[in-house]
Amino acid sequence: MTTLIKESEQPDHPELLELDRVTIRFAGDSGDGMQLAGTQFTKTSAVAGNDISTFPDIPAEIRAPQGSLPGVSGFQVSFSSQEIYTPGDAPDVLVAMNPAALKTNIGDLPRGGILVVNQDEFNDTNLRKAAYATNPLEDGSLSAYRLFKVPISTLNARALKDSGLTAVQIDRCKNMFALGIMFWLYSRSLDTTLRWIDEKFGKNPGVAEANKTSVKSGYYFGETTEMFATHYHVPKAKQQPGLYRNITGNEATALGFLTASKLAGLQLFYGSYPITPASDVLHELSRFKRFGVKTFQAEDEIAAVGSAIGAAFGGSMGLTGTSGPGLALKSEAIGLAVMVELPLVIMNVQRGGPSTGLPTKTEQADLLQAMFGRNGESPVPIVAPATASDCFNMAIEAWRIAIKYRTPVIFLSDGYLGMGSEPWLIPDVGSLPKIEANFAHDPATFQPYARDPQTLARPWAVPGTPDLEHRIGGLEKADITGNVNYEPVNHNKMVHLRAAKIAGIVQDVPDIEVTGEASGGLLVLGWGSTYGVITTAVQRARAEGKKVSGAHIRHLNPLPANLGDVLKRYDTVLMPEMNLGQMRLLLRGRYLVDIIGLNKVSGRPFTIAEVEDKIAELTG
Amino acid sequence: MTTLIKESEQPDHPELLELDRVTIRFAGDSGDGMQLAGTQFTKTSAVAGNDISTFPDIPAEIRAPQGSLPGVSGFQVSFSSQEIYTPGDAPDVLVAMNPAALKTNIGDLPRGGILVVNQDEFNDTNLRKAAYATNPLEDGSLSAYRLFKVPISTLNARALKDSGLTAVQIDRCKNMFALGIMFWLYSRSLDTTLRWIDEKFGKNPGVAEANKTSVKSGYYFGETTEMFATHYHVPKAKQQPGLYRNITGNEATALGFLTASKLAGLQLFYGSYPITPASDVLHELSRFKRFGVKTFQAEDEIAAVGSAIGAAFGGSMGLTGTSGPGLALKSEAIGLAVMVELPLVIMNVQRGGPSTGLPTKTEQADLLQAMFGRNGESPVPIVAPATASDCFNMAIEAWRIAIKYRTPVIFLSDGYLGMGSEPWLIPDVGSLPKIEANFAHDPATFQPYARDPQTLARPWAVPGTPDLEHRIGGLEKADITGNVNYEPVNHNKMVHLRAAKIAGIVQDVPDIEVTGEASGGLLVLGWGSTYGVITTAVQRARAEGKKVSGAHIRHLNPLPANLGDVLKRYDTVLMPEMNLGQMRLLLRGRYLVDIIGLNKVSGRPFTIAEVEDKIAELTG
Amino acid sequence: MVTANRNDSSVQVLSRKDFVSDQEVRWCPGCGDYSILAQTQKVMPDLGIPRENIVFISGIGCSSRLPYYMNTYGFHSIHGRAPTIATGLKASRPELSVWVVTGDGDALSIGGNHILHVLRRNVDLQIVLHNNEIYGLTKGQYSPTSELGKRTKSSPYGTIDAPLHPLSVAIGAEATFVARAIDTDAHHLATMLERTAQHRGTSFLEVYQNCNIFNDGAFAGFAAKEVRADRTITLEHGKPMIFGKERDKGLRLNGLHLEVVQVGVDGVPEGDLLVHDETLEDPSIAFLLSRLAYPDYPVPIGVFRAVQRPTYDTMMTEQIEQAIAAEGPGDLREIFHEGDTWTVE
Amino acid sequence: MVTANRNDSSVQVLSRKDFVSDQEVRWCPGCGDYSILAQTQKVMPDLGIPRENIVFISGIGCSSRLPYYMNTYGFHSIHGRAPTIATGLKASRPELSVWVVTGDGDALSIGGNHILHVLRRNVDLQIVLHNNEIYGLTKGQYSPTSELGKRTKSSPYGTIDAPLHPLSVAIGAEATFVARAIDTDAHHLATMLERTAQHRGTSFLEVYQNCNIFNDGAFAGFAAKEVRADRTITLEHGKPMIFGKERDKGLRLNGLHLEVVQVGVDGVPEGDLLVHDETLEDPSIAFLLSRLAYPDYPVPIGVFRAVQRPTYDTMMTEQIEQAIAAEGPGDLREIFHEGDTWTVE
Ligand SMILES: Cc1ncc(C[n+]2csc(CCOP(=O)(O)OP(=O)(O)O)c2C)c(N)n1
Ligand SMILES: Cc1ncc(C[n+]2csc(CCOP(=O)(O)OP(=O)(O)O)c2C)c(N)n1
Ligand code: SF4
Ligand code: SF4
Ligand SMILES: [Mg+2]
Ligand SMILES: [Mg+2]
Repeated sequence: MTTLIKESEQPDHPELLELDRVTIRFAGDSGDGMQLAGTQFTKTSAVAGNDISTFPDIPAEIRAPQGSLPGVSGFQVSFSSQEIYTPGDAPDVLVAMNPAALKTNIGDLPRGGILVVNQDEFNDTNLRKAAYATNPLEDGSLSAYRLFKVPISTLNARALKDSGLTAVQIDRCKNMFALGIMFWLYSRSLDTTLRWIDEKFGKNPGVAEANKTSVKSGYYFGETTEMFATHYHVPKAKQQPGLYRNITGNEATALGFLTASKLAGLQLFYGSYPITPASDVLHELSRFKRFGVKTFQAEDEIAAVGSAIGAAFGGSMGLTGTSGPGLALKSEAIGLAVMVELPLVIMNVQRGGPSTGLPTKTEQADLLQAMFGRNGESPVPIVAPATASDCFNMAIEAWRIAIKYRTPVIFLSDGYLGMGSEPWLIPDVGSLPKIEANFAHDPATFQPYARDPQTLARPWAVPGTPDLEHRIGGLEKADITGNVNYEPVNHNKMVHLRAAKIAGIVQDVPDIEVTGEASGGLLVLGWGSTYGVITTAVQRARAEGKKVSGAHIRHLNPLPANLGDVLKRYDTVLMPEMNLGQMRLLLRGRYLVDIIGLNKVSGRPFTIAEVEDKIAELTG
Repeated sequence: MTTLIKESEQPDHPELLELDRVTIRFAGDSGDGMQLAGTQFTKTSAVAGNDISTFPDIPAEIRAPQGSLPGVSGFQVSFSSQEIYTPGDAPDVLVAMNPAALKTNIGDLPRGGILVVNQDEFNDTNLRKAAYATNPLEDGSLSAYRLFKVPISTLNARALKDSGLTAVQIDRCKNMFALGIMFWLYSRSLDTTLRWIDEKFGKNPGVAEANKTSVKSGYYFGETTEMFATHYHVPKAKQQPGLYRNITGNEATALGFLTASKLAGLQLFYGSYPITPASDVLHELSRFKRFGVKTFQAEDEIAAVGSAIGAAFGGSMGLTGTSGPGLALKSEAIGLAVMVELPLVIMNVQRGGPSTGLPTKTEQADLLQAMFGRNGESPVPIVAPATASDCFNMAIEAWRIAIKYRTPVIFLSDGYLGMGSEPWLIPDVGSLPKIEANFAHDPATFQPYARDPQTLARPWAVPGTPDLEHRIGGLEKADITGNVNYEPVNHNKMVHLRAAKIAGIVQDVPDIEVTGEASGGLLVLGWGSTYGVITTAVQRARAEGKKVSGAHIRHLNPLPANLGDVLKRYDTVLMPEMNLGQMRLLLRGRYLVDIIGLNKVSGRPFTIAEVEDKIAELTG
Repeated sequence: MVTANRNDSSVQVLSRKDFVSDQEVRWCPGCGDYSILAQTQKVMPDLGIPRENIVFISGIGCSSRLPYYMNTYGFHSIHGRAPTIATGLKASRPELSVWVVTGDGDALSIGGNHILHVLRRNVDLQIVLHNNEIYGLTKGQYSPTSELGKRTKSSPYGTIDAPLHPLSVAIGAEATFVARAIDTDAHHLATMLERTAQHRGTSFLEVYQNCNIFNDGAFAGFAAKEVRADRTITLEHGKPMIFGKERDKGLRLNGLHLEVVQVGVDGVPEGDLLVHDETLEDPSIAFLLSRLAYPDYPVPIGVFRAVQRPTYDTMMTEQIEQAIAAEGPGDLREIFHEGDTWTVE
Repeated sequence: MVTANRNDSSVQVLSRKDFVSDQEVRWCPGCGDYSILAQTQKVMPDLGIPRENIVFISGIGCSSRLPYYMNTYGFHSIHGRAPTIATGLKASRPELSVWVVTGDGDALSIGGNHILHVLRRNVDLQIVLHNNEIYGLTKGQYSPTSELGKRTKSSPYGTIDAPLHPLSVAIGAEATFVARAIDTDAHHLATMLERTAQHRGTSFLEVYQNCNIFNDGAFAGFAAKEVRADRTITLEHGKPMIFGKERDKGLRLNGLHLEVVQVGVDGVPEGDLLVHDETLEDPSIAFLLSRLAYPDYPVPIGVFRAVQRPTYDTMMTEQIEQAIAAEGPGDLREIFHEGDTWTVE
């Protein structure tokens, strides 16, 4: 809802409107610093007490030619006085720093939306690069929007003419000018950003001053010009009290792994080979030397997982991480880990496939590869975070399972979670339960493949332990002794034991919870990063009085014990997935429930509207 | 049934009994030449007009220590006057050349079975190696069997004392002596073997003579001694008339691929890395230089599949072959083939898993890896031969699909099919339909990703074709043009197009045929190498008047169009698989039919009895 | 099989433009890859090979995007595997001219094993390695050629991995042709690309390529125009090893050790200098040269080694021809009937 | 972390038998692997390392079964990947003595890339390569070290792949320790295993191993007892390169070329011979020696190269210690609160 706060006496004095929620998209050339402007606006809004959600849209090319369509970089931030779960379907405001940015983003801006463009960049060269026959700022093609043409480059240059910086340096500040305009338009304080500029450019006072001047000039421009008849205010959101920070899924994942190693009191060893969108976790963990975290940039994904298995054999927390194509390469070695039954966590930040596919886009199409991408019967537990901050929890959960059950575990995230960010209620480390490694020590009772009756886990006997010398490997093992064994009865037994061990993890998997009706009507079931969209869509549908419930799976293997019964309790079950129905196939096969799919494989997350429409179709 | 042909007047003259079917297992040390003896008996029986089926049981170790339990090598041959589909559950006759062979095989010999042992080898050393406390030939522990103690080594040595060979060479002939005994016991002609010996040892007359003497001596020994009160005769089987040869699945597979290349008129390029039990196909194909077949022993499985993709890009029939662990390594590259949509065949001869598992044992547990072992949505057609000779047909079928639809195809065989052998009705090459490559030639109409409306296949435009220069790769392609494209709408469209293309292959997949009732009662459904056991078990059950039908899937993806309806027509559907229910999961998920599983993962094929018992349980 | 020949006339008329594809080039402005692309397109017409018989195959990386910009057949494959695809293509279609474009990560990190084997097999390919000593496409992690201690996104405390010397690796893997060029030395680069194309067997060309975004100036120390003459040495077959703006410095062999000496009037006579011989069977000297690094030595550019050895693709074809000559062309019936057969009436 | 120390007394008492596991050895009778196993078990006690701190890691192959027979910790992993597992183990547990047992196919075919990288990183491992120039376990296909033209199951018409020289590959990959031994020369083999164990950094030991089933006599030509003295040369640091039953032959450097010369009375003086120096920083001579092959030259055995370079595992530990020294031990709270935070009441 929108309330008019203050009637402006003089017409030349802009009025202030209050809004529930606003979504801004900053778009420009990769060189224009849009990610930076976006992040700053996010922090400021977060500090101002809004609930926020963001998503960057980075070009696949490193640096496509300046001004070109593939070179466009975008950052969308949604901030609200209510709880929000997604960066919003469509922006209310689009900031377009050049024609290419306008061309690639205008399609998402609803009619009537606010459109701020950097007029200076709409010259013939740029228009041609963006394949505009005529100048959209002149030809009236933008009449459907509230268009504001601002000569950002010129104004910014003017503001910095005495800065002593080069023309290039000055031009680099124009994103700050644009940011300043937005700060004014949404009546935000400049403090956070000004402080950040000082930290960032501390060593370089000249540049620091310039950036500060730019952001301020943008702000004053908004305030003083008569361009904007109104500006807006989005009040604080009611949020769980506590200390917050903004965090991306990949950051949360790295912190989760780090925390797990502290909870277990074991060394964390990360073996990885860079790959988008998983590389950030390597970058993060390699900063944690002070925590004794060891990171190993391997020659390839096979070496990466191999090194993690070696570390696991040595009693460390062997971790490896990658994206789809890398997971394919790790298949064989993960099978080895299944056979030797050592704790191991494999992180897969899913991206668009098949093959190299769409490296910077998101998808959920690696689920079946994670489940079955190995030779022979080689079951592996899988957990999937639901939100950026949930990555922290599930990273720890992955380790709990891996260590308790002596098994490789796949942590299945995706590019949307990994790159997207949201506020994170900083947890109290002390409150998190410890993880017990329980290494084997006693030669008297030690048998390499004897099993704990409760968990069916085998002992973790690490080199350096006197008199527990033993040998493991990828050939079938004899039950108890672990010697090589090819006997039919033993093989059949071991195959079933390995399966039973993984199935037995269900004892630690919380029952699935349904929000909404306990039974009847439509159940919308999700897993992974669709949580935000589904939750919002279900809330809205319920608000409209529809009989719709929602549930979300975070343990993909083994599945929650009650899932089958829950599914059978509803008239219809809908499963939106960013794949062609992979989890749906597993659930149908297991529970024989005729689940309906909503499937989109476009490299983009679902919009709330897409899920709402499907709900409407099924309930209407 | 058993009929007494000729009542023998003098008691010292053995009687001749006629039998329907006999199963002999030759077992001895790896060095004892049991595979050879078995193969010779097989050929002879085949030539004699029996239907036959064999299975070798080779130790995983290259050469485990002589006389040791892991060093035992076995070969089972079943020959019959009826059509048979399996090498038989249990042997009627066990030939044990040493204590270890007795120890590891006696368990399979039914009470009352004929047991022929090489008495000479039952000395203390060998008994110890086989972990026999007392000599089983003396301690009465074998009283349940018809035991014949033959000093084979001694007799053989005596027969060859004038051969001029060394003691070692002489001892090597003892398998021929044992074979001779079996030839007599089952009244077989020695001709085939004598001819074979001449061919094999032609260059070495001394050795040839010795072998011939040994086999004859064994035969005469049987004839003259009074040891055997009876000997047997298994009449000709009624078989489809024509010219036959004995063939293993791997041989048939290699011939199928070769034939396909002739039918397509294209060069066959095989890139492979040796791995048990697939290596034989590399060995076979590398002999076919005269056919222009190019074989490339790559540095690893990734290079192997890569080279095949390169050959495919060049317009050859790019083929790669491996077993489970190798398929895991090929995952990423197969995904590339899916994206570039080139014809490619990947042969996987399944073995026991997970990981290195049981290299020389058989299993069906790579099905889901074949279906889903790649990142992203990357559908691949899968065909699976049902018998050793069917490997020939399905190898050709794999190529028909790959070339017509421009797609990688997985040919899913297993160690049991690959190493097992049966008679093969030699086909008339002329009768086999040609395969059309249909290369693109016309620059006017060429678009790299334009599709044939009927098959959705894209053009195969190979280097060397003027004016069709174009670029392909693993990044998402734009529809029609094939340019790199990251747009959401295009990606979603391409994912669905690739899926539709593979699903559309169903138009070439024959409907599944049921033997037995058209509906009602129990349907036993199989795929791959379980064909023989299931068919026999179903036949027997029907003979007992049970309402049981059988059906077998040879196209695993896409599945036959009528499969869903067929499944729904029966009260119960049973699916025996040498895995934990992989195909069952797919069928349940797709058709929501509550299929029951019979699952054994022991590295050994099902016995007919195991399937019969399950049928009895479900129908009884 | 497709016929790959066109009337020569059409071949003659090809020009640089004929090798420029319709795809928009997408590298960072200032990237060294532009120069390598330009020179590659420039030398193509001189090779006298019909355009349709030329194939560029790459892995993944900024450098590996080059095939999109060549108006020939092209394959932008998967990371590190280009040599395997090229091997399959060349072995099955020896008449094609097959180029492999790769990066230091693509070729030496994930693709190292395939490089070893393609070189020892001597498949007749041209391998052009864009060595920028960084992972460009993934936005700046260190590569197997990054200098020890380098701070990057994935090594905030500096790397602890000693770098590989691409040419030493190649020579250690039985390479028959090994050369080096510099992106900014356009003319020499073009010559090296031509030599690369001419060699029968696997040609391995390392090009120092500046990544001005993530590893700017990596080679400036010796490759910059101003210093290049004094800090690099151009290897020329049969010529003494002289370098320097004034051509007054040279390399002399002392035991098994190379030393930099002053040449001329107040230095040693030219005759004392090591004379470059790229055709030596023994790869040891080429190996020695591959170890020379700035600042102790001038960085050698040019052809280190170029020897003849039968190529894998021709040997494969010959084996088939010989088999047919000896045993006659294959006959399916004959193969089908191998071993014992029997007739059932 | 597990404590890996035991009172020394217990270490002293270890004997060969303490390193023999309870597993039945399963190689073909007469296989060269037996001798390598025996010598390995023999030298273990002399290393003075607690048994529980020793780990043998292998890939797949006949040779790779060795760990089962060592009564230490062991890991029979997957084909070609042992170096990666060993790297992870050693980097995370530097106090352990980690051995890699591999074959010519395991190390140089499927595992080639990992060998390159473990060597350049100089992880403190002992790599023992059983080179039988064949694939034994898979029953006799050619390997990357099989001689050109070899007829095997997979090359009935003879191979067309030029073989790799394992030591040349290792030296080309920045190896700090490179040596060679022969299975049947037990005493020398034992010495080499000891040297291998002593070197800090990756030690690469190639052992010529006879596969008497699929490649019998592959090395007999120069390794057989009768001819060994005349057809091999034992490299000894600081000693002139003399060989021959009569110690009357030697190697002399002529330019960059080695020549076999007669030594003594009617030959050249010992002083003219090349003196072996395993410690040379420049790997070029070691490389030159790695090229020598019978019949043109005696086959060198012994230590080709042994130089010091910081090991990967120690540098990794040091970086952590330095980080802690400089920034203090890590504190989760501090990391959690990085960047801007805000409080919601
Ligand atoms: C299997 C796989 N692993 C990782 C990646 C991510 N990746 C793409 S290119 C690259 C390295 C690029 O470095 P280089 O080969 O030097 O090429 P450059 O970009 O520097 O030209 C990496 C790690 C991938 N695409 N596929
Ligand atoms: C991924 C994979 N590919 C192939 C194989 C089959 N294989 C096992 S060992 C081996 C090669 C053995 O040769 P080598 O390494 O020289 O060891 P050797 O047996 O000669 O000692 C091969 C190809 C395998 N086990 N795993
Ligand atoms: S990132 Fe570096 S290598 Fe890649 S295009 Fe940009 S400048 Fe070139
Ligand atoms: S096959 Fe060869 S290498 Fe393997 S165990 Fe037997 S002799 Fe040794
Ligand atoms: Mg690079
Ligand atoms: Mg070997």
